[in-house]
Amino acid sequence: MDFIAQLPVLPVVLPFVAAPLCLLLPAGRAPWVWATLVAWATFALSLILLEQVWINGTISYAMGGWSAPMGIAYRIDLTNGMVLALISFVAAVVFPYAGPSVRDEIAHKQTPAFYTALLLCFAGLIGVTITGDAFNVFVFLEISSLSTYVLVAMGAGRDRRALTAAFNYLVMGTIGATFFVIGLGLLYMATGTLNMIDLHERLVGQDNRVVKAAFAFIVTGLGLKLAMLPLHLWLPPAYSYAPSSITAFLAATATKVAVYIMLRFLYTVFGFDFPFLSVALDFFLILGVAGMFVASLAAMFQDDIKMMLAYSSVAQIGYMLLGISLGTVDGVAAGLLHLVNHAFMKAALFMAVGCVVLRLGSHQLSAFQGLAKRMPWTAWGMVIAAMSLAGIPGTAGFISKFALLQASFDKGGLTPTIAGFLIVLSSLLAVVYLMRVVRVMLQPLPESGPFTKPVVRPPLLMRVSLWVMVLANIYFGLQGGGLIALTRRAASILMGVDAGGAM
Amino acid sequence: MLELSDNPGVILLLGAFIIIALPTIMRRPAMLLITGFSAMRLMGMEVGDQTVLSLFGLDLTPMKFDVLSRLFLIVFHIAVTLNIIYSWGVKNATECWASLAYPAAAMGGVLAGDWITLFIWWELAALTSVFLVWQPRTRETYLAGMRYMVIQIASGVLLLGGIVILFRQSGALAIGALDLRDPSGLFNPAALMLFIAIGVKSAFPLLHNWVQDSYPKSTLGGTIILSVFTTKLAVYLMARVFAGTPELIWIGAVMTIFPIFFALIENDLRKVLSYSINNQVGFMLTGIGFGTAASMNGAVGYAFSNIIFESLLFMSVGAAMYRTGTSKATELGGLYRTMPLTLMFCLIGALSISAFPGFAGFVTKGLILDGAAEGHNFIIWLILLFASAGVLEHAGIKIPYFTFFAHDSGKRPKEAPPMMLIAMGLSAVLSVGIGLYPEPLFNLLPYQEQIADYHPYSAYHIVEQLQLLLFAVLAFALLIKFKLYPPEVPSTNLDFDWLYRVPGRALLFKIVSLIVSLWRWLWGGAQEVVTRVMARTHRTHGPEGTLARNWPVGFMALWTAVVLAVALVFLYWVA
Amino acid sequence: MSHHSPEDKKNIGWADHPAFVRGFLWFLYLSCAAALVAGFFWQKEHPHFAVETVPVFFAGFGFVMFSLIVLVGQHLRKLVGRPENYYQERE
Amino acid sequence: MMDHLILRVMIKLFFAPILLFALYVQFHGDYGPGGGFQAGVIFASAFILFALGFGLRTTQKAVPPSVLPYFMVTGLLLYAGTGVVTLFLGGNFLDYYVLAPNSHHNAGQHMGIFLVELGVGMAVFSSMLTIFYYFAGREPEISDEDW
Repeated sequence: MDFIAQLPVLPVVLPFVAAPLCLLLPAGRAPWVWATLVAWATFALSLILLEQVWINGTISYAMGGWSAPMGIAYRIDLTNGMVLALISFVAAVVFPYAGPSVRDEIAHKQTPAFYTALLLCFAGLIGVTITGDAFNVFVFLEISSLSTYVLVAMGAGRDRRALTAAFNYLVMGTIGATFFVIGLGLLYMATGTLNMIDLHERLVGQDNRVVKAAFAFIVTGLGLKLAMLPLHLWLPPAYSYAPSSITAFLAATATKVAVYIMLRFLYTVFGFDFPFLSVALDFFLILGVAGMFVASLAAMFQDDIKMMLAYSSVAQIGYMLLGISLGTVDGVAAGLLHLVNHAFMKAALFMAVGCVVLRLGSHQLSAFQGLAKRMPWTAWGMVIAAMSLAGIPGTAGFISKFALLQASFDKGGLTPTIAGFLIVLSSLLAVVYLMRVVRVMLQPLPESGPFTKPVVRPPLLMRVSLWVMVLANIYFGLQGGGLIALTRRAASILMGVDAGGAM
Repeated sequence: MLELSDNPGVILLLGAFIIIALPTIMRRPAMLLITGFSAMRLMGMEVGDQTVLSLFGLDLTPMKFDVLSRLFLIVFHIAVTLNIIYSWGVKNATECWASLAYPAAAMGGVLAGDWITLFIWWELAALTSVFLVWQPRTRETYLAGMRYMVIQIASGVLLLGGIVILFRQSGALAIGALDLRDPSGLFNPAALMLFIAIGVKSAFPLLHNWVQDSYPKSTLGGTIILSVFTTKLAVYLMARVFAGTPELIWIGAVMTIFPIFFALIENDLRKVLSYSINNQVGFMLTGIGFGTAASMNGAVGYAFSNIIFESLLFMSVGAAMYRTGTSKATELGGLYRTMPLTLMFCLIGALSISAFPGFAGFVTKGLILDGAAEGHNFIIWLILLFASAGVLEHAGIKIPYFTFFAHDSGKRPKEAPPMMLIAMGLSAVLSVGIGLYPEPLFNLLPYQEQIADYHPYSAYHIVEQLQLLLFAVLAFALLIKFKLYPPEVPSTNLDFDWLYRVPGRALLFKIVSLIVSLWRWLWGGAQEVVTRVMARTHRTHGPEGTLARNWPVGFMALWTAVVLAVALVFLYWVA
Repeated sequence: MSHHSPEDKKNIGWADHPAFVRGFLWFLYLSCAAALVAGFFWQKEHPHFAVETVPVFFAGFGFVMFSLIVLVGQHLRKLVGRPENYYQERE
Repeated sequence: MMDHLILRVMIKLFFAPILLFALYVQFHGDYGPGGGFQAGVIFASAFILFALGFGLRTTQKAVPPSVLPYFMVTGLLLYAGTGVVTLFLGGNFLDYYVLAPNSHHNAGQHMGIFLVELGVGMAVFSSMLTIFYYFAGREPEISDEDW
């Protein structure tokens, strides 16, 4: 077996094969250790793959002995190579964190099922990212979505509202997937192919109603998956009631993958040859900006911190859409940069909240009072991640928000300039809702109420995982150059400015 | 090439910070040593030395030593030294610090060869000197200091504005002669701004009140230090930049006249001397305004000697105040009995400032009058003669007469302390020395060819001057004899500063209260708006609000359909 | 000083002594006279203004102007004079 | 019990043909309409029908819920394992050709698809049945405290 030649398929196959095996492991620590090892191995594979792509350019991999247009092909360029590395990095950090957290939240006998679902979700997300086949995207999207519904529902052990949240998520996710697959069907009808590159080539010049309808269905379906503004309603409850580690994992990966797929369809499958792309981009601009404000305002009033952060995620997706909607290399690069950085900050924030949930049993704002004294590592990690989310200089969030701003102003014209100012304004809203939490954390310990008793500090593993994420925020805030170069190149390859060759 | 360590500004400024760290007993000797060291470095400098520095693409000349700066640096050193000796008993850290730092700033300014450097020293001078005004630490001096600082900073702002415009005009930053007007006769805005900035510091008429407002309120030594530097730095700059500016002649002439009347009716003798500063600077500015070799020599030479005898007068009044606690004419008088030495020094100062032959004022003042005469400017010449009579009145007669003679106040204070006497003695020796043997001073003047032909002790000059002064004294004697000389009465005399201290102040407070109420209105309104907006936002975005509550799944599905419909409509009919 | 009682006599300093005052005044008169006379002997060689050639010009100017300053100037007090604590009351 | 007599008879009658049809769909999946997914569903539907007629307990005795995960895992591993085996045999993922490289009748292809479809069928069958067991075995009502 030629390791390098088989490399593109391994990150999918590994968790995919590992998932059923996990189900057979005895309940307890074993599934967790297994899942963690698999995540680490996958992370290593993704890094090697990213390096290969960076050096050699886009990699294609044909499956089942059928070459590209006919069979299923995997195709990895810098964009999905990067998203792949991001997902597996988040998994590699969150899976170890999940151990102590899950022990508290999930029934002991359910652990094999939990980690199986987690690995399947992970494998699905990686599959969505890695594949170059449009229908394969749907299949993997469903694999990850179905396991996600299960994982969210497993939060019922702590809060029964997780069941309704999971159910709503299931219905909405299925609607989204259905729309997506209807769109694919229409595309297949128009072109007779499902391979993305092939689709693009055959779609050129086809400006008919079928293609338009396909586009509308795909955009709506994916919009649901990535929680674009009016279609975001499933996200806050799902994130709030899911187990802590699942929230951290999903917030950092699921919507990001959906954003990636949206990018892929916009720029690779449809591309600039379509006159309606600009309409779609305006659509995203409006919805992105609306998302930034509606969700930020909603976050301002939430007393449930997980809910607040979930709304904040919706707002952050607005930023990414805004970047994408600019339609320039700078804009897309900024959107990608924010995608990566937002994964770091949200994962860190939700992990911090998970520590609090573990020790205080609540993610209400009142549980955070005096946290800086009670759990200093968690609290300060959270403060730094919050600073990153608000876009304070020196953190990753600043870099990507700055890149977004720059892209908006560089685009020129009235609308992008206004959008640029709106980014600043909405960042101020982020400061407001994050300040609420930070202020409460810095207050003295509560003297009455349910959160007066002293607590043990969170397990070392959870704190270490949290701080790995926090340090990622700081590192990419201070040394963002490499990541910026990566996203810029990825964006230019994606948009066809660069042919995707080796540098 | 001058080193940074040659700059007396730097030496004294560093010294100022060193001495506050020293034990109090060592402060004054250390100050003397530092000034001595600085003076020694000054000796080593050659005319024409300069330091050139390129910073941020600007060519700066932080130090430029020429004939003019040499003269001012020498006399500034003398003034600092005299004050250190005079205030020997004052060990207070702030005052010691300020009485080195403030002269340091002025000296740095004198040595500056470009506008940027000057601006820095200029502002530093303002900031360090205000501590001397504040030093008595009363509410009155606090307010006076604030007024003083506002005016000084305003002048700095004007200076900076002028510098910026000048730089935009010419691209050069070197300090050199400027024409106030363009060839077309219009004012050059840069030059005008610089002119007014320097004018504020030289206390132009109507811009002069800060001198009388703040100087007399300082400590004894503080007043002396203050009286020397700011105005003389301004004179130096006028000589550098605006020599031969006709406007300056008239401004100077007015400056020589109006303080005479205010000094006449002023009861506080230190305030009288503050008016005298205005009057004296007026002479110098007039000389600079003529811009001829003679008048320029006269102006800067007069500045040199004036610093010494003006200080001497301040010192003697200060000594009286030190012993009696007051400087008011109505509360002094008859002190000649117990303070004969102070009286003697005071008289020497008075004779010097009145320009009696044989004293310092005489040898240089004539040059300024010659400038007017050479220009055939009869009116100015008469004004200057008139002002000379006025100087005699308020500085030459009023100061010693009301301090030491007049009606007997009954106070029998001790003679001034020895260090004060030494300082006064040194000043007196210098005043007489310059008067009798002016050549060393003449050698420092900028126009050597002219001064070589000048002989102050020509017979007619002596006769003229004696006629003027002796008959003025005669008039005084007769006025006293026939009880026509107005008695001193305790009063506050309104001057131009009334405008900003009473109606201006009231207006300011009115405006401030208006702004405050406007702000309250705006802020209150804004708060109300914010509260209302927040309430409304909470209604829509709060946990139970339309945009944030948990919707039933059917509703979400409906939304999906709506989005799809909108997308289709857009794609079909808009795109 | 005429109303001083005998005890005050010893407080009368040298400058208040009538003999000194008289002597000083006579010295002044004589100096003035001498200067006046000298004015006729030493004239400026190159006068700029006609008045400089008048021998008693400077004496007269000095006398008149000094008197003028004192006699006119004191009326300024009526215009600008205020109680001593004028500003303190307003600040 | 007697009132479902006709139903039960019919179920008994149909049970075996349904299983047979499922196997037919399963084994013809590689070159005719059908395949593992459909076959698994049909196979499961037979048991579901049985459970409808004879009760959950009886069915669970026949096919215990505890074996279903193993079925599921085996099915998935069969599917994924085939791909992995092709990897180790030097081909690409799911490159069945390498299973029987010298065959003239594309035996490798046949074998590969057969194995994969079998895995899919097993997995789908067990998943369907598991889901049915969960729904059918639910407690009738959720008490107020649970909400």
